[in-house]
Amino acid sequence: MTLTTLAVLVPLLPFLGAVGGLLLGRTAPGFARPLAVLPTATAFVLAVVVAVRQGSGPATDAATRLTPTGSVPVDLALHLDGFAVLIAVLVGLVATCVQLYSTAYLRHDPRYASYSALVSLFTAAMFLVVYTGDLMVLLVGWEIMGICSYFLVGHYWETEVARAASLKAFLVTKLGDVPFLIGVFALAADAGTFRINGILTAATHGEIAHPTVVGLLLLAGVAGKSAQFPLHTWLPDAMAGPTPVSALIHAATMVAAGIYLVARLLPVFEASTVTLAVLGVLAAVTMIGSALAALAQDDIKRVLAYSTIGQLGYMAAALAVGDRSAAVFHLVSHGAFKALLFLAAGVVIHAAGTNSLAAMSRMGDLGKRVPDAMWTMGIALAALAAIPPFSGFFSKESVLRAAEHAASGHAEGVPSAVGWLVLVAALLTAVLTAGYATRLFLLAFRGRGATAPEAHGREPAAMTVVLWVLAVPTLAFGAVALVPSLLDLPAWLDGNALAPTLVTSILGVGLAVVGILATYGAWQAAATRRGAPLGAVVTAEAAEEEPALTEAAALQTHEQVYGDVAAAQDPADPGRLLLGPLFEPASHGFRLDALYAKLFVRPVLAASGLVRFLDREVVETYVRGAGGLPRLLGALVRRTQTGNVQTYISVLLAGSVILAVLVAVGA
Amino acid sequence: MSDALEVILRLLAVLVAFLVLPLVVGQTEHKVMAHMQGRLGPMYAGGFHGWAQLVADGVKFAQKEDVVPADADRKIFQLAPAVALLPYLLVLIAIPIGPGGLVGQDIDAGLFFVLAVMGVGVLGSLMAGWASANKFSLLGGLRSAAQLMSYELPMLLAAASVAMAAGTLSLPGIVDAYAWWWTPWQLIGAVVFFTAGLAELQRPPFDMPVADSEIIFGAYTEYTGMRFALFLLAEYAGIVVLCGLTTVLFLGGWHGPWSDSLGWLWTLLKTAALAFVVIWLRVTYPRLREDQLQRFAWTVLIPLALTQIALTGVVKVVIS
Amino acid sequence: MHLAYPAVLAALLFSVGLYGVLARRNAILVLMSVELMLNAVNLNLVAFDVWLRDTLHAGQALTLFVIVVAAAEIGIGLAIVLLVYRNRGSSDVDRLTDLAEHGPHDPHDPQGEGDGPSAPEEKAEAAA
Amino acid sequence: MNVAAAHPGFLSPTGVEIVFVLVGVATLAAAVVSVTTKQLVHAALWLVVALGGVAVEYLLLTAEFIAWVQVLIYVGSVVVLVLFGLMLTKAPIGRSPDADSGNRIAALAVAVAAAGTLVWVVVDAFRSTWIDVDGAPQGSTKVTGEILFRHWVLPFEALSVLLLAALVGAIVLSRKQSRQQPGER
Repeated sequence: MTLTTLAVLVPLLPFLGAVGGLLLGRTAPGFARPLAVLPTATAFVLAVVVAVRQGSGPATDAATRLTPTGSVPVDLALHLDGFAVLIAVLVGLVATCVQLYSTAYLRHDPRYASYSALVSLFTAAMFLVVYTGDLMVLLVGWEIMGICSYFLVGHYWETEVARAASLKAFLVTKLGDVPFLIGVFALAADAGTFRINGILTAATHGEIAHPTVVGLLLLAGVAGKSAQFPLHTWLPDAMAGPTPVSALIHAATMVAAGIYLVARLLPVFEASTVTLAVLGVLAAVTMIGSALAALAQDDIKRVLAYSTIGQLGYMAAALAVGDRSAAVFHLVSHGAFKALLFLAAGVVIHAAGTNSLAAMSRMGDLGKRVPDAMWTMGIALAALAAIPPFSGFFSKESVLRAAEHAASGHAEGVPSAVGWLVLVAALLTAVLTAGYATRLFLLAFRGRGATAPEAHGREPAAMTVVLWVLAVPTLAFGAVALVPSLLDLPAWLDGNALAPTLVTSILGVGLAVVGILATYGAWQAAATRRGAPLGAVVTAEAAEEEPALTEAAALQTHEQVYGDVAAAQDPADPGRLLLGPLFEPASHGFRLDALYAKLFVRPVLAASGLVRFLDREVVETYVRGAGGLPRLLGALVRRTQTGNVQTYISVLLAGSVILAVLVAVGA
Repeated sequence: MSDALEVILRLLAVLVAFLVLPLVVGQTEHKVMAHMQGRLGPMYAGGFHGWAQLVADGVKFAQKEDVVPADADRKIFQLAPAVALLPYLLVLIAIPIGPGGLVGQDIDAGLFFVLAVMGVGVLGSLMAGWASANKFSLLGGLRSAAQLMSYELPMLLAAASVAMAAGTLSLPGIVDAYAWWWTPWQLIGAVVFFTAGLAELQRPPFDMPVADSEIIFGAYTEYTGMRFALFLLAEYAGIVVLCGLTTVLFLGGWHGPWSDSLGWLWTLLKTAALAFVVIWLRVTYPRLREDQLQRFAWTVLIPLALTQIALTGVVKVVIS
Repeated sequence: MHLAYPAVLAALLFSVGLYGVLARRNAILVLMSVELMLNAVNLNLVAFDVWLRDTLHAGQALTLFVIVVAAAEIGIGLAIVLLVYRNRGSSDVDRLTDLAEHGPHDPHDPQGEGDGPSAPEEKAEAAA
Repeated sequence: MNVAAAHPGFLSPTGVEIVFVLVGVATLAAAVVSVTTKQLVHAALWLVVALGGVAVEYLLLTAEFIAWVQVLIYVGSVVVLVLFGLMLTKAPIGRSPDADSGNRIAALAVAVAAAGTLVWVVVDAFRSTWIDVDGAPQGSTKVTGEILFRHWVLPFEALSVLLLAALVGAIVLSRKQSRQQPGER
């Protein structure tokens, strides 16, 4: 098979799997699992084959036109280069792991068939986004992902939280997508084509007439999809979906799409300094804010969600300083360890029967009950905190190096101020990242207290095996990628050097160690308060004695038991000690949602109330008034409707006689 | 002038036939039934073989008081026998007896005329039944009307088959076109026609509308004297007409040895034989129930008649 | 023969039938009057056919067709009338006013269900 | 019409014309009685007279076949059906006080107006038109059969389908009522 055929098969297989799953899911439930796992796994293998064949060679392009589409043609185009094939491998790996994991994690779920089909569709859409060479086709995949995320986040639609979260995810991302669509059209109108290659050629030759406007419009969509400030608020709430979905969305697919798009279209953004500056500021704000918020979260998945936002900020920062290799490098390594983190968190939640860190910190032997999760999560947290041998260290160092490069004014077209801003923010975030990673680990696995409920027995093998599979790239990818004889990553990408430099390494690792030590200290300082029983934390006892068996049940009772989705009144929280007065706002995402509610939601509601009033009271009155005369006439005419057929015929015939006479006389 | 004279003479002859033949049939019925059933009563009047029985009956009818029920619709009540009788007189005009214009009036669409006019006779039954102000009469009238409507269809279809075979609607024309093998060819049609005709005349075994053990005497319950005699006369006239028609249509009419000179005799002989069959059937078969009557018409006679038409059509195409 | 004779006779017959259709209350009598009107038309058709000596004899053919249609019409019409009579105990045309438009404030049977207070009794009578 | 000048006037009628007018008057009178009498069954019987009169008029117009069809279908079947209907709907013996509906006056006005208009128009148009009825008969069975099955076969077949539909329809209508009210038979 040719490379093109293989590449076409990659998105097609999960798509067919999704169609099959949706069609057969109800009638033949036995096929749901094979239909979910096999196409995705095959697509992963094919993606690897594509990646190996493509390698570091020149980009492969193929296109076919289905039908003429007016002045700006739309092609089914394929564009394979190092970026695309690398991310496709990541997507395939994570999706396969998620599907495998889901077979065990959702084994009791009645809607598993539709769930797995939607995950397959999601995967197919992401493959499409990655491989396509046409902006319009990319948009198709982009929107399919939006829809799928809506359905998947709302998978537990019986719970109020999930319904609200799915709606929020959909609306907020669409809020970004509208300007994004306009931006795409503006870009295509300027470049005269939807083909990305053509656009890039136009951008490098300066033929884009309005680079700033286009760039900012596109950035809105990117911010929505990749959860950058100020459109990031949907992501923490999206934790209401099943944990594997969170892993999929956060690690490889949805949020990565935004970063990937900017990476593909970087020349367009580079054409405008303003855009880069805006991107840098957004990235900086996102990084620091999300790291602070992560330090204050009680829900283990929300901690991870904010960390995702922060890591996406890193990638955005790398893009802001014009180094897409670093961004994609971090994207890939982050994808691996973040998927691992979520899936391990799923195991932990499964074992603990809750997703509250405060509750976990009062369970004595959680770490011993799920050793696989503890070890793999430890590895992944170390990667997140950028501790040297792990992959996260290398990728984050490449970002820092790029920022330093720009700060020192060596990057073309990037103001050094942006570089400095990004560098400082990234270093600050490194401290906080290490801090919340440590806090998460300590609270989850170093708890002390009553034995955790033994309701579940051992975790299924499918779940633990997946964890160790993902632990491999988390451990080794960074180092392996940079050894030229093994996997010459820079050659696959733009060719920029990605290896860590001494200064940034020392700086980054040092700051991380500072964060770890500070958190550990705070944790030790709060040791005495850790004796407080769970009753001090919860506001109400769980309704049932039995711990929650499924994530849906945990979600349902969470608010009732802990009083708040985001935070618990846990005095032993080291984050509380570290953040001080900042803790309360940070745990609620700096009250951004409340601000939005005040700024946007309330005026919209008021306006709709006004419109309703105008329609109901004012317009309706006119309509009613206009109806009066016809009604009067109708009442008059109604009197002639006696129901007596003979009267009708009499009148009819009298009329025709008169007509006949008139005609006869007239003639 | 001779034209008018000829017409008057023909009509007179028809009238005479109309007055004589039904009486002959009636007398025959008395005798035949008496012999078949071993009855002695009709054998006494007048001495030899009870020859004056019919005369005695006539005298009896003439003597009876003509009663009209108090609640009855007088005019219609009185008019009904005439309406029942007249069509048969009209029909008789069109039936040919012998070759060479030995017919009351050669009508172009004779067959059609005969069937159409016979259909009018039903009005007499209806009028009589309704005007009597008697529920048995009304039921009988409705029943006989329903029966006549049902059996009209197979009769028409059977007649149509013959018309197809002969290629004309004129009764003399049909007899002219006759050949001996028509009788086996049109056998089904003949049976259907004859049976349906019997039913139209409400002769046993199709006499449910006037069955005395069921609804007294149907539409004629309230009639006495001469008016009743007229109804009886209509029935016997009907037998004559039916037998004559069957003879003309299916049995070749005047065809036979020496048909040039003795044609009229053949016709009369065949008619008489059929009349005998009619009487014979009366004493042989039990009465059909009302629903059996209708079912017989719709599920037996009509399909048979349609079969006959198909057969006729096929043979006609084959031999042409 | 003058064409005026059959034509005038047809016109008068038609008018008589028209009067019957409009003035008769019993539905069966209305149907009878319709037959009269159809006959008037048939008479016209035949007269004009004979006058024109049409080689296709369209007038006579059409007359036959009209007669056939009239027979079908009377069959169906009577079936309907009998059904109405059995359901309501009456075949009076001017009492079949279910389609009458009652005023908005008219309390009289808003569904247009019955045709007067005596209808149920008559129905019961008919059923008996 | 080339014979227009040759034909006799209205004041010297031919024998056929005299018979036609006489029968026509009888027909019209029967029709008038039929639509005005208060005795329902009498109305139907007068209708028989009127229809028979029309049949005779057909004969006078040399349309023989149609005349017999008229007798067979109208007198033999349609009127019988009508009588059936009248008897099944309990037509009383004697006068029905409510045989006519309320709009007699309007009906009379419309009918008279229609009659006046039609007669005026017809007389105006065909005052001097002459039908030649002495030639070959226009409606013999042979002629009618030939045109019917040579030129009018398709309408004829369509009509047979219509009749079948009417038959089925009548059966369906009758069956329905017997199923709804099984006690009533």
